[in-house]
Parts: sequence; C-alpha cells; structure tokens
Amino acid sequence: MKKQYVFKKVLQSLVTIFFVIIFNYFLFRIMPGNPLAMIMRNPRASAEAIERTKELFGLGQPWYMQFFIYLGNLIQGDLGLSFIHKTPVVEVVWSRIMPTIIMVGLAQILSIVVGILMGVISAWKRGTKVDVIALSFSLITYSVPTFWLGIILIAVFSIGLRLFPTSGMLTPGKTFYDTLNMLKDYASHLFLPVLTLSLVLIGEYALTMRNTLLDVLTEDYMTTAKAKGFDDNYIIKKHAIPNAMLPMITLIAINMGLIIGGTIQIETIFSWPGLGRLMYEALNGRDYPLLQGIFLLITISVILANLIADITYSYLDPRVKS
Amino acid sequence: GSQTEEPDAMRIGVTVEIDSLSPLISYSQIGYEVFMLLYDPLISVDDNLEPVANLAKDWTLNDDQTEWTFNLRDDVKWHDGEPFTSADVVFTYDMLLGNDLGMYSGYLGGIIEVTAPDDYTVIVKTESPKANMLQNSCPILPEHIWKDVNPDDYMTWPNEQPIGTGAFKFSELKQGEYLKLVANDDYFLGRPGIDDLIFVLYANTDTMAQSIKLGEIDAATNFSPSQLDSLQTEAGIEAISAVVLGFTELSFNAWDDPSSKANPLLNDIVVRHAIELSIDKQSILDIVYSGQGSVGTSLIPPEGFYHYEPSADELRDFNIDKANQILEEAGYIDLDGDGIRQDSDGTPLEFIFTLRADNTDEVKAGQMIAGSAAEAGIKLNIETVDDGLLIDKIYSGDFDMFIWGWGTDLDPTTILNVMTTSQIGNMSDSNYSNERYDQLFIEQQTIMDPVERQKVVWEMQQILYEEAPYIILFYDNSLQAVNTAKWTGWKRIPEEGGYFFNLTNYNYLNVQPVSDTAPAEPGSNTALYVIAAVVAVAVVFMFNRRKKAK
Amino acid sequence: MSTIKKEMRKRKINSFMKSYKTNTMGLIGGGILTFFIIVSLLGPLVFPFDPMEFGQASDVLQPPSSNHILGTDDMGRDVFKNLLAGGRVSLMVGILATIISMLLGTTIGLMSGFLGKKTDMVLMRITDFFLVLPWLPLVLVLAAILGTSIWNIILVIGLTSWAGTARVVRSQTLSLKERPFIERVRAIGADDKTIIIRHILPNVFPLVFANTILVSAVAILSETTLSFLGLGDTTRASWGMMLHYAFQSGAASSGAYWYFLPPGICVVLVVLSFTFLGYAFDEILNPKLRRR
Amino acid sequence: MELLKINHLITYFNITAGTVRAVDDVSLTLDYGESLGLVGESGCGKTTTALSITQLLPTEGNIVSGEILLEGKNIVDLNDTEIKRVRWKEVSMIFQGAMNALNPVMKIGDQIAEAIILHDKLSYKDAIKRVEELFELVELEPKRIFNYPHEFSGGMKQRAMIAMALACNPKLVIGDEPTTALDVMVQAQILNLLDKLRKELNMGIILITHDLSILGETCDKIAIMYAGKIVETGYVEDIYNNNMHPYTYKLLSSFPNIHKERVMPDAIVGIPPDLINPPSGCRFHPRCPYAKDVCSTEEPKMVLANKDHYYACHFGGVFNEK
Amino acid sequence: MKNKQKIVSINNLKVVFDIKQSFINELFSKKRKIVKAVDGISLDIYEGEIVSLVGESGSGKTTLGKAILNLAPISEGEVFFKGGTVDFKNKKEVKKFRQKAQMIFQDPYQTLDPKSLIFDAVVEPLEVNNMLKTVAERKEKAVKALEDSGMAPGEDFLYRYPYELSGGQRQRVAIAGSIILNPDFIVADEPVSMLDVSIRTGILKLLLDLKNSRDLAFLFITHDLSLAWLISDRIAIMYLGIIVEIGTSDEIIKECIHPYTKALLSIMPVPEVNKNRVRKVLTGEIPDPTEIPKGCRFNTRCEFAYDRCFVEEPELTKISNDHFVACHLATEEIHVKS
Ligand SMILES: Nc1ncnc2c1ncn2[C@@H]1O[C@H](COP(=O)(O)OP(=O)(O)OP(=O)(O)O)[C@@H](O)[C@H]1O
Ligand SMILES: Nc1ncnc2c1ncn2[C@@H]1O[C@H](COP(=O)(O)OP(=O)(O)OP(=O)(O)O)[C@@H](O)[C@H]1O
Ligand SMILES: [Mg+2]
Ligand SMILES: [Mg+2]
Repeated sequence: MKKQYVFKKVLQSLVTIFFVIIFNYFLFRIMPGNPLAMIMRNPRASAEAIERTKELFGLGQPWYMQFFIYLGNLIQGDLGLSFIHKTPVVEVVWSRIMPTIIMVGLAQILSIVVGILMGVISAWKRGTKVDVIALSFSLITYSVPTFWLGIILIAVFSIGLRLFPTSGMLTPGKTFYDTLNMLKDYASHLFLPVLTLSLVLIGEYALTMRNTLLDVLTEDYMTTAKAKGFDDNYIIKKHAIPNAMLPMITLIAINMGLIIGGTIQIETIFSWPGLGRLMYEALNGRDYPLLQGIFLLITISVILANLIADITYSYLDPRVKS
Repeated sequence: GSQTEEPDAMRIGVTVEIDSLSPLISYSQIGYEVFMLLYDPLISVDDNLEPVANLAKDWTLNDDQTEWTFNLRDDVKWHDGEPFTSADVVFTYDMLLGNDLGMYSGYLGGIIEVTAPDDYTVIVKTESPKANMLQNSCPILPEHIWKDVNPDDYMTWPNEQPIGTGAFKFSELKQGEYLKLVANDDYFLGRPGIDDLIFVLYANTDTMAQSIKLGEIDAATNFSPSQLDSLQTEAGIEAISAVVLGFTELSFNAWDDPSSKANPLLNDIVVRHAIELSIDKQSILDIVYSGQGSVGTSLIPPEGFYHYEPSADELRDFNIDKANQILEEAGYIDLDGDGIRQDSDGTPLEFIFTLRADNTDEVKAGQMIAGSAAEAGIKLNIETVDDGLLIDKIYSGDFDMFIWGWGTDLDPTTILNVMTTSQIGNMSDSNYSNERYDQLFIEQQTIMDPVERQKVVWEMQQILYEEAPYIILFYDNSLQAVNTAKWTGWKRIPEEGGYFFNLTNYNYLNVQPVSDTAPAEPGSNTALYVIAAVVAVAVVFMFNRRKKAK
Repeated sequence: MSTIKKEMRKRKINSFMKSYKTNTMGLIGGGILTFFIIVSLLGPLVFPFDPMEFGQASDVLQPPSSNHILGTDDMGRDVFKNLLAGGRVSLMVGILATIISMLLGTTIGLMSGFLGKKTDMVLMRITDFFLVLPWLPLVLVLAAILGTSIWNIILVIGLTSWAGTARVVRSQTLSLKERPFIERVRAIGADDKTIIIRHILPNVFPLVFANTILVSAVAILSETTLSFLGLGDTTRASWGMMLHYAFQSGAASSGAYWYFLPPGICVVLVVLSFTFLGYAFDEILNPKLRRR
Repeated sequence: MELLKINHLITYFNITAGTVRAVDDVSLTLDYGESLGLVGESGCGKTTTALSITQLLPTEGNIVSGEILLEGKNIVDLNDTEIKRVRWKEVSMIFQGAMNALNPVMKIGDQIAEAIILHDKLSYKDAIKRVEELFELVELEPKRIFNYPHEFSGGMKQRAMIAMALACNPKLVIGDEPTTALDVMVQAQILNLLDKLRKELNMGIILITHDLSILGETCDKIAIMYAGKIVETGYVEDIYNNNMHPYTYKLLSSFPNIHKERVMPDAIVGIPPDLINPPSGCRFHPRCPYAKDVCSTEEPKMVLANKDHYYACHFGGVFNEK
Repeated sequence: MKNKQKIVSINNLKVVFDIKQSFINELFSKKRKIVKAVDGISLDIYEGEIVSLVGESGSGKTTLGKAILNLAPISEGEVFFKGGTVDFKNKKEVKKFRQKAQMIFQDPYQTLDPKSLIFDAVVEPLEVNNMLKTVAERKEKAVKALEDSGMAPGEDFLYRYPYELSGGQRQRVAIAGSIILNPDFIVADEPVSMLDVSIRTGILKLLLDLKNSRDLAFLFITHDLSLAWLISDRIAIMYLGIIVEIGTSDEIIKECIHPYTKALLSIMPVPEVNKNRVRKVLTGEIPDPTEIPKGCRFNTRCEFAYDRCFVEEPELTKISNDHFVACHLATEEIHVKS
C-alpha cells in the first residue's frame, strides 16, 4: 500500500520535472539578451569569430528545432556547452556543486537542530523569559536581509575580531601537507557562511516548531500521556515532538527552494565558489545553457527534496493513506 | 621551520574569472594577462611600452616593407621540456590565420604567409606594409600540443593544462576560486621572484578590499574610489589610481537610415553636441569616480602616442548656455512649456538612455547626465539593463544611447576599427558610418612611419570628435593596491600607470618577496578554538539534558 | 437596521481591538509600523529628496554632522533624507506586491479548493510548480526579462509569492466546503457564487489577513535582495537601492557605517513589525493558538 | 474504608473573562468494586471533577480547596512526582472521544506498553505480552496490537482505550463519556464490557455521562450534577424511583420510555447558567418550575433522604405533591 | 393516512459513491471500489406525516435524506414530489423544488456560518431565491419564522452571532431558516442528537407543532429508536443501504419482526432500574458498505440466519397494512420468539 503511495509520488514528481524542463527551456528563451557579450565587447574580436560562436551554440536554428535538440541531448545527460566557459555545462556545474552542498548541508543540519531545540524549549516554556528571548531572536533573524547579515558578520568576525577569513573556501593556492591543516583551513572558511545561512533559517524553524508544538500540546492525546503519569520530558520527546515534526519535514523541503536564494546572496558576499554564484554569473552573462542547467538541477533537487519529504512523511505519519 | 617550506605566494584579487585557458576561446582581460605570463609573443613591450625582443631576439624588414624576418632564440624550452622552434611560430600563425579565432587573430590582419627557412628563423609576408606588426602580442603556442587538436574543435578545446614558454607554469584552476601559476625555473629571461602566483576570484570588491587589508591577498584591482581612500591610509599597502588604456563613452545610435529603430533626432549632430555641452564631465568624475581619471575628448586615450587633443574652438566643454543656444538656433524650441524642446514637427527631444545595472558608477554618471541634459531641454529616460540585454539591443540597433567603456591596445587599429562602416552589425555599437573615416582607417594601417601615421589617426579622431557618435566621457583610472610590506620592487608602468593589466608582465617578473615576512594566517587557529568551544558547549548541553531525562 | 449592522461591525472591531491591546507583540509591531508609515508619508514632505539630484564632490561620504545627521552617501546626498524617501518606496513595494500576491493566491486557492476536480488538479499543479521553483533565481530571471522598473519589481514579487497563500486558502476552503453550514446554505438553494462570496470568503479572511501581513514582510525583504543583486530600480531611492549603492561603493569596507547600517536597520525594523503584526493577528483571528 | 472520598472539592478556572466556578463544593464517595454515574448537562463540571482527581487540569485551572482521599490518603497535597505515581497506577482514565486521545503516530500496543513499563517496571517484551492479554480482555484481536489508531474503528479505539486504562490494574477507572461519540450498538457493547470488567477486576468506576438512561443497568450509584454542584446523589433505585430534586426529576422525565405510554415529555426551560456568574441561592432556581422566593436567596444544604441518598433542595420531592 | 396526499414518493432510489481512486490506483487496481450507500429504497411520505429513519451509523440515512433533496448524486431511481417527477437535471426545477423541501442538519454548532448574523442566516433562503425584495418585508418574515421556532421575541435575536447562542437556540435558528420559505417537506437529519437531553424535547415539540400547524411532512433521521417512537407516525429501519422493516411507530416498537429491529430495540437504554434485562447486543460492527454480504445483508450478524439467508436476498414484504419486513423468517412465518 505504501509502495503504491511512493510510486504515485514519484510519478507526480516526474511529471513536475517534465513541466519544469519545458518551462525552464522557454523561460530562458524569452529572456532578452545575447550570449555574445564577452566577445562583442572585445575590440580584438573578429566578425567571423562572432558568427562562428553563434553557430556553435545552435543559435541560428529555429526555436522549435533548438528545443528538440535540447530535449534529445538532455536525455543523454548532455546539458550543452556553457556560452561563457565553452565547456560542457555538466562539467562546469559539477565543479561548483560540492561547495554549495557542503555549506547548505551544514547550515541546514545546524539550523534544524538548533531551530527545533529552540522551538521546543520556547513552546514548553511558553510565556517565560526564555520564550520571549528565543522568540525575539527567531523573529529578528527571520527579518534580517541575508546579505546584510553576512556583511555585518564579516565586519565583526573578520575585520573586528580577526577570527575568520573574509571569503573563499580554502586559502587560495595554498598547498596543504596534512589533512588536519586543510580541515582547519576549511572549517575557518566555512564558519561565517554557514553561520549566516543558519541564522536566517533557525528563526523560521524555531517559529514553526514552536507553533506546531503549541498546537500539538493542546491535543487530547497529550492529556492522555500526562494522565499515564509520564514526566514532561518524556511526553515532549515521545509524544509531542514526533507529532510536531511532521509539518517540519514539509517545511524543510519547501525551504530548499528558499535556501538556494540565500546561497546566491551568501556566495556573493563570501565569494564562496558554489552554484549560487555560478548561477548569478550565468545570469549576468546570459549563459542560457548554464542557467538552464543550474536551474534544472536546483529545481530537480527541490522536487526531490519534496519527494523525500513526502515519503518520509508517509512513513512517519501512519495516517497517510495508500 | 615553515619559512623554508612555504613558497612565496603572491595572491592577486580579481573580480572576473578567466573565461577559458585557451587563447583561441578567451576574450577576457584576465585571459590576456594570464596568457602573457604563460606564453610569450615574438616581441613584447618593455616598461616604457616600447617593443622589445622576446622569443624573437631580433628582426628585419625588407625594403618594400612587406616581408619581416624574425630571428628566434634557440635557448627556449616549452614548460614540458620540448624545445621551442620556428615550426611553433608558423603553426600558431597559420592556425590563427586559418580560423580567425580568439582575441589575438585581429593582430594578424594583412599577413599573407608565414614561413620558416630554418629552426630559428621565421619570415612573415604581408599584403602591404603592416604598421602594427611589432605591437602584435599574439602568444606562440606549442605545435606538439595543438597539432593533435582537430581544427573543428578549436572553438571548444579547453586547453586544460596550458603548456607555454612563459615565466610562469600553469598549476591549477579551481572554478570559482582561483587560478594558480608557479614560477618557471628555466625561464629564458630569468626566474621570477614570485614562487606561486594566484589569481583569487572575489564575488564583490567589498570583501576584496577587506581581504587585502587583512593580508589575505597581496594585490588587487578594480576597487571603488571610497575603498581606495581607506586603503591609502593602511600601512604596508600602496593604493594607487592608475592610468590605463581605455575610456568610458556615451554612445549614440547614429544610424542614419530610415529603417533605424533609434530616435531619428539623434542623427542631428547639433543634438549630440548639445548633449555633450550639457554634461559636466569634471564634476561627474569628481563625484562618481572621486576624480580618479581625466575628462575625455577623443577616441584614443592621452597616454597613447596617437591621442588627438581637440583645439580650443573645437572643444565642447560643459556649457549649458551654449547647448541651449545651438538647439535654439537649430530650431529646437520648447513650445508647450513642459521643459522639453521640440523639433519643427513637434517631436520632443526625448530619448531612452540605457545604463548597465551592474555598473554602479555608470548608473550614477548616467543619472547626473540625465539631470543636466534636462537643463538644456533634453529629456533622457533612464533604463537600466544588464550587459547581455544591452548587447542584444546594440546588436539589433534598438537603442538611443547608452554608456559603456572600451579597453584599448597600444596600437590604435583595434579601437579605430570599432567606428568603421564594415563593423556595423559586429563591433560597431553606434552604427556610425563615414566614408572618409573608413578610407583613412585602411590607410593608417600601412604607414610605417609613426609620425606620418599619427597625422592620419589624428584626422580620424577629429572627424569622430566633430560628428560625435561617441561622447568620450572619461579616461577612467584603474584603482589598484599592492602589499609593499611583503613584496618589493613594484613599479608603475608607465609612470602614472598601474601594476597590472597594462600590457606588460614587468611586475610579475620583477617583484621580490621582502625576505623576513612570515606568511600571515589570520586567526585560523582561533577559528578552530571557537568552533571547538561551540561544539563543547553543545555536547555539555546535550549531556545535561540526558542526565535530567533519566 | 443598517445602524444595527454598523453597531455589529463596531462591536466586532472593538472586540478585536480589545484582544489586540493585550497582545504585546502586536502592539510593538503596530507601533513600529505606524511610526514608519507616518515618517515615510510626512518625511519627504518635510525633507524633500530627489534621488536624481547629486551633491558636491566635497560632500561625498561625509560622516554624520550637524548638517547631515546621518552623514552623506557616495554621491554627496543626505543619508537621512534618502532614508525617509526610501521608506516610501520600500513600503509601497511591500504593500502593492502583497496585494497582487494576495489577490492571486486567494483567488487561485478559493477556486482550486471550491471547484475541486480538474480545476483543482490543474491549479494545484501550477501552485506546486511555483512552490518548488527556487524563488530567488526565478525572481532574478523574471526581473531580467521584464526589466528593472519599480512596477516590474512589484509585479515580479507579486507573481512569485502567491503559491503559499494559495495553498493555505485552498486547504481552508476544502475544510470549509465540508462544513455543515455550507451544506445547509446549499440546501437552501444558494449557488456557488453566493456560497463563495458570502460564506467561504468571510471565513478565510482572517487567515488571508494574517498571511497578507507576513507576505508584506517577505515582499520588502525581496525588494532589498533584488536591489542588492543589481536588479533594483535605479531611479528610486528605496532602502534596497541604498544598501546596493552602499555596498557597491564599498561603504562597508571603508567604514562608512552611517551609510550602510541605517537602511539595513530600517528594513529589519519594518519587516520585524510586519512579522510581529502577522503573528499577533494570527493569534487573535485564528484562536486555536490561544487555547493553551 | 472507601476507595475514593471527595470532600468539598472546589475547582476554579481563572480566565480573562473572570473566574469559572466549574466545580463548586462537590463531595462524593465510592467503594471498592462500586460504579458511580456522574450525570449532568454539558458544561456542568463533570470533566473538571474528573481532571481534578488526577490533577490534570489545564494551567488556568486550580483546585481551590477540598480533599480527595484515595484509600484514605489525600492526593491533593501530593507533590509532582508523587502524583505521577498515582496516575494510571491507581487512577486511570478513559477519555471523552477516544479518537483524539490516542497518539496518531504511535502504535497502539506501544502506547499501552509504555505505561506498563513506566509503572510496573516490566521489560518491553513482557509489557507487550501483557498488552496482548489486555486486548483479549477487551475483545480485540491480539494480533492487532501493532496497528496505528487510524486503522481502528471508533468502537475498537474505545476498546483499546479501555485496555490502556486497565494496563496497570488501577483501583479506580474514570470513564469520561466513553460512549458518547459511538453508535448505539457499539455503545451497548462498550457498556457491557465495562460492566463485565468491573465485576471481574473489582475496580471502582466513575462513569461520566449526560445520558441518564444508560446508567440504570450499569451503575450502583448516581450523582446528578448541575452547574458545578452535586444536586442529588444516591443508589440507582433511589435516583430513579424516589428522586427528591426537581432537576433529577425533570431530567429523568426527559427520556422517553418505550415501555410506557407515548407522551411527549416536558422540556426543562432555559439553558444552564454561566459559571462565571452563577445564579444566587439554588443554582437551578431560574429553570425550576417549583422555585419559590427562598430558592433565589438561600443556597440549599445537602439533605439526607435515605441511606446514602442526599439531595440539595429546599423543597425536596415538591413535584410529587401535585 | 390513506386519505392524505403523497407528498414525496421515492422509487427504487440508489446512490453510489465512487471511492476516490487516484489515477495511479485506477491504472493498477483490478476493479473500481464503490459504496452503495443507498441501495434501492422505495418510500412514500404523506402530507403532514413524520417518517423516521432509524439505523446504525453508516447505514445510509443521511445519504437518503440528501438524495431526496438532490444534495447527493442519484445513480438510479426517481423522486416524485406532489405527484410530479423532479427532474434533477433542470436547475430551475431543482431550485423550485428546494424551496418546497428543506433540510435541517445534525450539528447545531456547525450548521450556522460563524461569520453571519442570525438575521442573515434566517433570511438567506429568501435572498438566494429572490423572494421579498425589501429588507423590511424580509425582516418581518424572519421575526415570524424565529418566533414560530420558539425564539420569541424574534427581534432580540436578529443581530447576534451564532456563538452568542446555545446549541438549542442555534438549532431553532436553523429551523427558522428552513421554514421561512413555507416548505411542505423537511428532512431533519438527527436534529437533536448533539443536544443535551433537557433541550431535546423542546426541539421535538417544535417539530411536532410545525407538523400540526403547517401540515408539514418530515423525514426524521435518528439512531435513537425511542425518539423516533416519540414523534413519528411511521418508522423505517435501515441497514446497509436498504429498509429492512417499516411500519407505524407502535408496530415497530411493540410488534417488530426483523431480528435487527429487535436487537436495536433491546439495547435501547430505558430510564429504569433493570439490572436483569437481556440485551441482544450484536457483535461486531456494520459491514463495510463496499462489500455488502451476499444474500440477506444482515446475515453476518444475525443469530437466526440459515442457508437461504446466505443466497437469497429477502424482499420487503407486507405483513399488515403499513407494516413491511425484509426477512425470510417473517415470510416463512416462522416467527421468532423474543
Ligand atoms: N480550560 C478552561 N478554561 C476556562 N473554562 C473552562 C476550561 N475548561 C472548562 N471550563 C469551563 O468549566 C465548566 C465545566 O466544564 P467541564 O468540561 O468540566 O464540563 P462537562 O460537564 O465535562 O461538560 P461536557 O459534557 O460538555 O463535557 C464549563 O463552563 C466550561 O466552560
Ligand atoms: N460523499 C461520499 N463519498 C463516499 N462515500 C460516502 C459519501 N457519503 C457517504 N458515504 C458512505 O455511505 C455510507 C452511508 O453514509 P451516511 O452518512 O448516509 O450514513 P448515516 O446512516 O447517515 O450514518 P451516521 O449515523 O453516521 O450519520 C457510509 O458508508 C459512508 O461512508
Ligand atoms: Mg466533559
Ligand atoms: Mg448521518
């Protein structure tokens, strides 16, 4: 029965992905602009080179032909050539994907753990000072523009306290003779971007956790659990949190899309060599194939995240029908 | 102990990533800079920007000035140990001539044939005398590498491990992070003083400015004026405003054709003149660029030998009254009193003024221009777009006016070419056409005597200045900073010029580390302690909760 | 009789105000927001500001002084006046974008939930689609397509932020639709239009209202982000554009805190006030939270 | 010694609108193996009385005074840990609406087992064995112990709830409207089951309901509650046949009796009072057809009518006089 | 009874619900799942008559009530109203019919829009049916309807919100809203089951009054046999979508034949002290309506079921004038001893 549900969700996701592919393609086609910016604005370029570049990227073909070629290539895992880099999009994207995954992953884990903890404490101690502090903290971080927060953190931690480097992922070009040193370097570079992104996320997670938990705490089964003689800790852990986690799972998945937006800002501020910045560069350079590739990748990961959330949900919440 | 192990690494902050490691593909300024370090041309320029022997130790020109003979050095080796010979030169030139690819192919215009009578001699035949032969900075590529590349793939072959003869060897390119080069110990002009040369990519200049203060990088360019001010007060850092070859212009759509999508009123030179007269270039320069640069006049920047300075009565300095006067005389009168002048048909002088959103300086300049043009009764409606979209508009001729800039070469040909009729639909971004100008353009390419050539080039600039398809706004400077506490031997080229990005690799070869500087690693240990502390607190917290739960 | 209805409305508002007055969060949020609305309405009248007018070169990036209480910016303009004028733009973007988003979200949610079947399926697919599309990239691309005038920015933010509302309204409508009182109205002979307008809409309204306020917060943040990424309207003096110019001109690295901090703090405060209000209204209008 | 003796219990809710005098001087007694029906209209304080016994009142609810003696020990004075030990081990509850009283994301068997593990210190395996026995006891299939609540029908959930209530062999079970939401047939099944179990296990049961007619077959004693007060209490026979309080009389005659003549019974006019501002004197006087002046001024005292049969009325049995 | 006109006549009415199958399930599962909520019911209701429909939860009582008013999809059969067929495809006809036939719902706490004033709730039927244009007229009508429903003085209640009323009052408001159009027939779906006993009889009395004063006919749905007995002329016992027994109230209470009716009767709580009463508590619950048992659909819970019951479905057979039963035992005249 569950299998059927999973199957259905997978199929639904596939349909969405298909629509995304089409939408994705045409969205970028109706974007004005020309991929030849780089060449065009260089006085040393020759007319032939410009012509040839156009041809190389199939820009001479009618749009529907371009679309079918695109679809055909896509099926073979070929996302085309990046206009700017003149290398396959897959390679360009691949070289930038890990930094983003690591940063986003760490930030997600950190903010989920802290956010949930804060939400739980805040709900449980509703109305107390602890709650007020946690709530204000959540609401404030929720209201701060990501990039501004990043800049301020740099000002405080890098410039003021000189604790962490301002930017990059590793000290550039440095040769590391042992892994510990490298990890140290990596960690110190990771700290600020992860902190920024986490701060932005923690607020939302904490608020949601607090609210759902408050809802759950009013449910009758909480009274039952209390009547059974359990202490608060146990009730929260065993009865309240598992129920309150359900909306969190959906939120975490939905947040994936928003986090990508956050990474664009964070990667720009911290010069983090990830996908967000690549996407922004591609946008400014009108690198359609690259943009399409990244957008597709991001969208598919969001869809997959939602799919995983749905499936996890169906396993955590026995009420989900087959 | 680390002193001996750690190489002397120079980190240079840049804000644009190299677009490709293949000279056939790249069109970027950073690409030009890097290829200059990885490869060598036959002839390069010295710190006076004069031609100087490089791979060619000397050269001769025959009497009718159409055949050049270059004698090559015989002690040059490629980075992979292969010897460098004339075959490499022939191969490179043939490849570029046959394919017309990359930013260097433009230098080879007029060459008919390249031959190698022996291993260390190259003969280049040209159609007619070629004035810019010695300004040809085209890198020589290794035949033994490139011969295996299918000519059909030249446009996409990434040249991931460039092999050159240059002062630096390629080490690694981390997309989105940095490009690392290492010193070529066997460089025929002597090993550079820098061990590792790392171009570090920044996504914004703000953190880049912080980084150089913190010692994370040793040099950088492209700062904003206010950052320059704060960098100049920093000890151990030399921040400069460098004159570079290039300018920022306001370009009109000067396409004099009924099919033009531009506002036809722009074809009236009086209108273009009036707009220029209404622009207070100096005050824009002062406010937007903190005065870093100089007010612009003609197409070729003043540092170049070929720069033409308009005479006093030609000059259109800021003068609102005059702008109003010439418009009045030409019959543009504000009849309906809305502050905007109209032509005799009642069409108002109202234009779309396109600006590049990501260039804040241009946006600000544009806003100031729009403000003062209004005082001359001309309405400029600002629209901000990104580069790609602007290119699109330029390409389709669907624009009135915009601001952008050009970087130029020592030789005037490339930039003069932009205004020729044949470039409409290609490089031309004003759709300007003038027969006399086109004629002179061909002529100047063949005049070997610089003084004679200067006259022709001056006339060309005079035509442009008079007809004003461009308003050259400023020769804006490049704001650069270097760390003088860690490195010595910095030299500005030319005197008012910069350390980098100015067509010579002098500084890369001659800068030396200050011997006793220890590599600065800002607080990476502290960072670890902080992280450890956070983890510890978390663990203690969890542990406590456990205990309570029991 | 209409006087009685008015009386009823008054009673409703009074009871709302009574709950509101005891809600600290709501009071703080309302206070901050009122302050900003008044200031941004009156400020530019008292201190006129034209974003296209520049100061003198000698005025560039001057620290706070008696002439310029918040110093000057990179173009020699008074930061304080800019801030006042910027509030107007930012609030306008927030409110107009929210209206678009709410109209879209509510209509789509209502239709989807009430009509069900195929309409629901199609609309929900579209909604899901907008929900999974990564928001900022989409906004960036749309802004690039449409151009960067303030109206386009409003449109883009409105067009991309309705999906959440639509979802919420739909699920609320679905549950309302099954409620016996709707069945009763149907049995009386009312058609769908009457049911939606007279019964569903008033019942989803509290939810939409609280949501609206939260979306306003998001819209203001969005404008800031877009401007920061260079897709703002350069002819307007919004807080986002101020931050953009401040960042571009290196205000943060060159220590011009007076240029960089105030717009950011204003954004935080206004967004915070919206969020506070949203939470407060949610608590007052959707009283499930109040139970415990 | 009685199993349970409640003396002058007063429980108030302090809310913004005022003080809700939900339980106002309630006294009850219950012996081992005895069952007591607590009857009254909605909102008269039945649930509050029940929750007061195990001190599961929501935060705004307080026991103001009175004592609750469980096997002679006053459990009002117990501290937090002590009362937790009383809950479920001594006094367990079957809640109103079992559908909400079970945790939806936890297997039913586990929900029962956790209470056994907590109070009887059994291993999980032994606890599960006990759950199986309990399932058999309440006529559920033991193989379904690992089902989730939503997989059970309403009646089955109520049985599971009963099994849970019996898990630790409590001395007292409080059933708060255990059958209200159920279908007629299932209601009969559950009532039969409860009756059977009480006799087998010799527990005391308090059965809270507003349906007086179901108590005739299942209860030994009945307490009639009105507006926070007990108005009449006694053995079933006394309540049904010799009732003294007009409210009891009116309530009882609201139920049609298919064995008697078909006459439409009289309704009780009006609605129960607001417990923030209860009527002065006898709280029933505004709805009482026999009320005299004294009823609105003087609160009637409990009067003994028969053995263990008390009523609170100035004019006990007045309705018989006409 | 026979001298009265038939007001509603239902002929072999069936209502089938598709269990919502997703596209995928439809692709893969073998057959469609359907619920035969009402599975062939014929019933006549006469002017001024109250017919009660009694049965366990899920037996299809509500569905039948709704189907009569076309609030549930009819898959087979017809409904005649005052002799004419109601063509449920014609929207106008449905609307006209609805004015004459109204419904009262179970839960008074849910049946009024919390955001509408009592006035609006009562007057809404007039508005949606475009009757009585002026507000004054409507108000007069509303006050009357309220007062007829026992909410006097009506004026006092017009401008209140539902949350300001008690459950009984809300149910009266709902009734006022139903009678304001002067209907001839009302389906009352468990109108008192959510109310306290003390209030119940008031509502029941109101219904009886309305029946008598306006000659209104009711289909009174309940699961409480004693209530049905109290107010109705006839009682129909429903089980799994069909009527298994129907007769006058006294016949059903005193002389019922069907084992299911007997079981229902035996478990009726009675306010008497009777510790030794034998209750025929049926085991288990009503079967899943997607899988109705073959033969007599009561066979799974019937202690008297024999072979025939497992193969042949019994017809509703006349026992006496108004008394019909669908049971093989009854027709074979082997009357079950109680
Ligand atoms: N948490 C609370 N806050 C304020 N008042 C409350 C609270 N819980 C109950 N009350 C009030 O206390 C009174 C008694 O409520 P209680 O739930 O005990 O009644 P009940 O007899 O169990 O009614 P029902 O039959 O509806 O369950 C009611 O007037 C109710 O409104
Ligand atoms: N819209 C629907 N879709 C699918 N099945 C339905 C629908 N409405 C009712 N049913 C099913 O039809 C059967 C009869 O339901 P109905 O509500 O008519 O029963 P009822 O006798 O009124 O029960 P209750 O006493 O609980 O109100 C039930 O099995 C129910 O699940
Ligand atoms: Mg209760
Ligand atoms: Mg029903």
